[in-house]
Amino acid sequence: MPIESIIGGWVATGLTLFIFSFLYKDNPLFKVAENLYVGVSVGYTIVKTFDTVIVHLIWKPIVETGEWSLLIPVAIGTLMLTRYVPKAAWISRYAFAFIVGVGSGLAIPRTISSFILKQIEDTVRPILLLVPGEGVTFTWSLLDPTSSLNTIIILIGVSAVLFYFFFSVEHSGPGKVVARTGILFLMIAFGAAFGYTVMARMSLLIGRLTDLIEFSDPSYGMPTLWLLGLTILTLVVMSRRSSGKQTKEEE
Amino acid sequence: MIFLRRQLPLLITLIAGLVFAAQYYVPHPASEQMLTSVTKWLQIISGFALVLGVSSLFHVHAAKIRRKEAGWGYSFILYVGMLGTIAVGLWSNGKEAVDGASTAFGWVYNYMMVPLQGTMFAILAFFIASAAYRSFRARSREAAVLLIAAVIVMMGRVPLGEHLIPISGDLSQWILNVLNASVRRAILIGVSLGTVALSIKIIFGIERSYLGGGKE
Amino acid sequence: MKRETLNVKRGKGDKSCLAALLIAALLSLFDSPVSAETALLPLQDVRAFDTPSDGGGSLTILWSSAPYDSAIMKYQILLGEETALSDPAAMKVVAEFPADQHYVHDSKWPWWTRPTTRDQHQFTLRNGKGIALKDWTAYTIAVAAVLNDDRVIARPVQATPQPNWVNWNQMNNFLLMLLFGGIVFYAIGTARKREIFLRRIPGLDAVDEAIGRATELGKPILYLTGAHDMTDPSTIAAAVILGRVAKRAAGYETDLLVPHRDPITMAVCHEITKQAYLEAGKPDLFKDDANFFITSDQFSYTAAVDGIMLRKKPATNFFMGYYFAEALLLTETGASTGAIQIAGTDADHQLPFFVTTCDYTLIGEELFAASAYLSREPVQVGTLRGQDIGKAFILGVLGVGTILATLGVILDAQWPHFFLDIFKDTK
Amino acid sequence: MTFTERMLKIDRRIIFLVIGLCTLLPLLYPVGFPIRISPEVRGVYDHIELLPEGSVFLLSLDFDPASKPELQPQSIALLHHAFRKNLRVVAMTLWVSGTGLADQIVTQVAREMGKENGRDYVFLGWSPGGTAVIINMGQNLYGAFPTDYNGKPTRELPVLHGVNNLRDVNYAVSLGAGNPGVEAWYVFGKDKYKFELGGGCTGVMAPGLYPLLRSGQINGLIGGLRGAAEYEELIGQKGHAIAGMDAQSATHMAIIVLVIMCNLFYLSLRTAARQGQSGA
Repeated sequence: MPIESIIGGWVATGLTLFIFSFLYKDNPLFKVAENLYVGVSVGYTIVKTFDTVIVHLIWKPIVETGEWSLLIPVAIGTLMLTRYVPKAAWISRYAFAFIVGVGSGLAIPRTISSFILKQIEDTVRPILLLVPGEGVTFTWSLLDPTSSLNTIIILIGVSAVLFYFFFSVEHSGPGKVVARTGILFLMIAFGAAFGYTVMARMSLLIGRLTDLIEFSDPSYGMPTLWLLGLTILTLVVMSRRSSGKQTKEEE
Repeated sequence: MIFLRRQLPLLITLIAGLVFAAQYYVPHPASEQMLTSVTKWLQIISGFALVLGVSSLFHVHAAKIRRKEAGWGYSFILYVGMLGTIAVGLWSNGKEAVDGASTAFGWVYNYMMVPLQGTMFAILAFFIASAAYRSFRARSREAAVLLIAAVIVMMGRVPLGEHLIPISGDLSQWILNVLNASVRRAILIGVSLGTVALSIKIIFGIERSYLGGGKE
Repeated sequence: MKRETLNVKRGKGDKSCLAALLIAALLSLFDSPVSAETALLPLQDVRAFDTPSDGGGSLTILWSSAPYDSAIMKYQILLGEETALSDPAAMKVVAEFPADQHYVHDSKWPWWTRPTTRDQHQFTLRNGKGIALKDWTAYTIAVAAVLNDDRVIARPVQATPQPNWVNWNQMNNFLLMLLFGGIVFYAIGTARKREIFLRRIPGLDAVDEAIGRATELGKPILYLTGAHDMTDPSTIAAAVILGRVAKRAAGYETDLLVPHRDPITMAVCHEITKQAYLEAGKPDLFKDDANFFITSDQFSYTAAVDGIMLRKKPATNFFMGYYFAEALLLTETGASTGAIQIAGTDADHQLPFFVTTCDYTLIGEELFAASAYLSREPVQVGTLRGQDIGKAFILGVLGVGTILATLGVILDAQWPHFFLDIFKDTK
Repeated sequence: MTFTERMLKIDRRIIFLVIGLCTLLPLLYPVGFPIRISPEVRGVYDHIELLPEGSVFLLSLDFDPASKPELQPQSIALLHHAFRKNLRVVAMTLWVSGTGLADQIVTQVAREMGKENGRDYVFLGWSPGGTAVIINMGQNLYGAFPTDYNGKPTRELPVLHGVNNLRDVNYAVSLGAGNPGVEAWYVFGKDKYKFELGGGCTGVMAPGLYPLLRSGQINGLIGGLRGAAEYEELIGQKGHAIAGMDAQSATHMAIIVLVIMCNLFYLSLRTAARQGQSGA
């Protein structure tokens, strides 16, 4: 096995265990891993931003194909740095104004298209279906999301939840019934989504544990076992110390 | 001066907003080209914004180290991690791998970023269980409904659950495809209306708190 | 089974297609194989033109359906670059398909841009797959009907592809934008004139209580603005609410911690917080490092915020804006420190976790409503009223649309589509 | 504080421990609950099963370490199956960040099955260009990959004898965690060069790929850990995925039991409180 893989195995195992130790309680090992993680991720972002933005989006297009128009966003970006000069800080507003303006403009038609029209289109379906040989029929199948019964249920659900989000209408009288139906639908959906997500999250844990099992292999020098011992030892020593401190404080 | 400080930013927002809302309805290649450019522009601008963020981070932790605040050693570790990654990254030209062989930067990614990220993510497995224990209590009718839906779907997702209650698989499919879908649709429609309304207000300068400084 | 019902649902066009199939089958019964002379009549009404409402590089061809259209027969599309072509048979075949496919009613044209009746054949030639159509260049196009070895080619027609400036297919989208914009402005106007009723939002009543509790305990308030940048409405809403929270916190002289993931959001929130302290009359209490940046990476940010929660033990945590998987990592840690937690998000996939782990959650649109509720400014309240009218409108569309779509099936009619097409996402 | 009250405010670290053990133990000692085989996974299995010995099987491992938990078991199961059927295995990746992982997986399974690099299988590694690599391979495989991952010239490898481009591939499977992945292999590969294509993906992506499956653009789909477990079941080799599914079953059941327990405690506490009230 190459030496960098072995060192990598030790580092990865150590960091994994240090992060997991946070489940027990906050401790120096977790703090080390946490701060190292923040540091590495910021470093990683800086390098990646440098590589994509400065090298690939600015330098190369300007030098190689002469896209001088790219100096405009560079200028706007620089405006943002005026924040460091208190007197000129207001200039940075131009950059924000541009970003937010573009963002809002882009959002309007696209939101209408994919989140309003598309959702209406999917909800508005005929309640009765034309079944060949049987003529116009009402289909009862629950498992087919396009069946008549499900079309009605979806329509009720969408309407009731939409009504729940009316803010300028008091939820009283018949409105109360509709709003309550809406809440029930909301709760079922939240419960279902929660239950559905459990599997994906467990898969992640399984992935981490599989890695740890792999790194307990002698070819890596069994880092999992050694480092697990070290982590537990640290936690024990630490809790001894803090309980010692506490008794002192209490005295 | 007041024009430069207050009206001009609003004018910029108005023009940028109207132009890029209109862009959607124009299929001409020139309009597509404009969209591609501005996407690139936004990426470049946010690259510059990173300077703001990193300087804030630098400042906070430098202050901690200078004042030797409690835990300043961790700030030091943060610096080492950051500078080390930058050094390794620049040395590897920002590439994780060259011709399929991993570089030193790739090593940092594979053996530090990935396990750290994966482990932080995996902690969710524990938290989802403790959240379920803490909050899935039949305190009210709504809470009971939520709890039952969650249990049915959890049953229906795994072999053992399907084995114990065979109908749970189909039932959870129905809950997800029909009930859950209808709720998500309604939430999306509501949120989208809010999004469109807010965007319109921003473009026409009615909502300007994003510029900082509230009403002015 | 499902597919069959879908096909039949399409209505008249398919009926005629069925009829054509029947005729073809009958023909083949009496005289098989179909002789080329009788079956393959020249194609009727062949038209070719630049595909409307597109970015260029595309041509549309239309021709009438023939009584003998069936799966055993094929149509070919022939393309020639020269405009003065002597022999159509020498043109390149760019597409071939069974004759019972590619009808106008299969395409996505809404009624206001549909160039012809629904039962005509339609084919759109696009760049790619061995075809290179240059804009502003005239092309010769022919359609051929093929049965076994026989081929009948219609008289070639000419067309020039070009890019267009308006996508007329999306005019319904544009009209809805105007309509909704109008509603919002109208509602704001009304709100300026008279008071508009707003129902209670339980999560918001808790905001004051939560800030008060932090003051009592002498602990800070933690406020997160979410994962998206300043172009996202949920972040803007979060920033607006931050302004109100900061103002109250300044009034109570409680510390505020706002860790950020996006530098621009940080800069904007810095300004907003500063202004809030100024308005509360406590500019001297404002701390420059109340808003600080951690990292833009999802989970290292989460690790750091979890660390802050465990070490500074804030009495109140606010989670406003858009979140991803980190939501539960934040709220569960917050719950373990005993903080009051108030969330508000339009991230539908994370709502289940906020609802189960936070004390109060602003669900979806309630996040946008929150700033109106807190400020009671006519502009904000009016917008909310406008959104309500918009929702009522959509509810109406859903009801009327379902009735019309059902009627369309029962009566086997096309006229409901005049209404239904308006609310389709036509691209 | 009564027992029930104490149980309701249980230290959450005990729950963590339960979840940790419910995951770890099945991974170490798999039980193998019977798994229902779905037709989409069977589609891939049946196709490989029917391939004659010596057919060319292309496996593209289009994922990076982040999707390892779900896609590594799929790759291992597929490789086991292909090696057992004595197919000629051509492995590659379109994700540069997944190159090292892909190499590790292929080498490890080949070693277990006693296969020789270059004769029975080859790992081509990664080549720049994203989806363009697929098109290049469709025209000339040796142009897209002049050498394999270890730097050996591909033209001289016995395993690639008679293989010039993608048309000579009998079956290709893309295990994709995003783009480029299964969809790209269909659009730029199968659609043009007419080889049979199967797919595998993460659990999150599976619903999005069902349209491709229904229209026959891919002849099978292995979805997430569950799909991998089904495949392991089909080839009768209990691996990480089956163990993983056991762990899934165990943790799901553990959470359900915890929730039921907590509700029992809660209800008993509430009835006790009500009785106390009415008694007073």
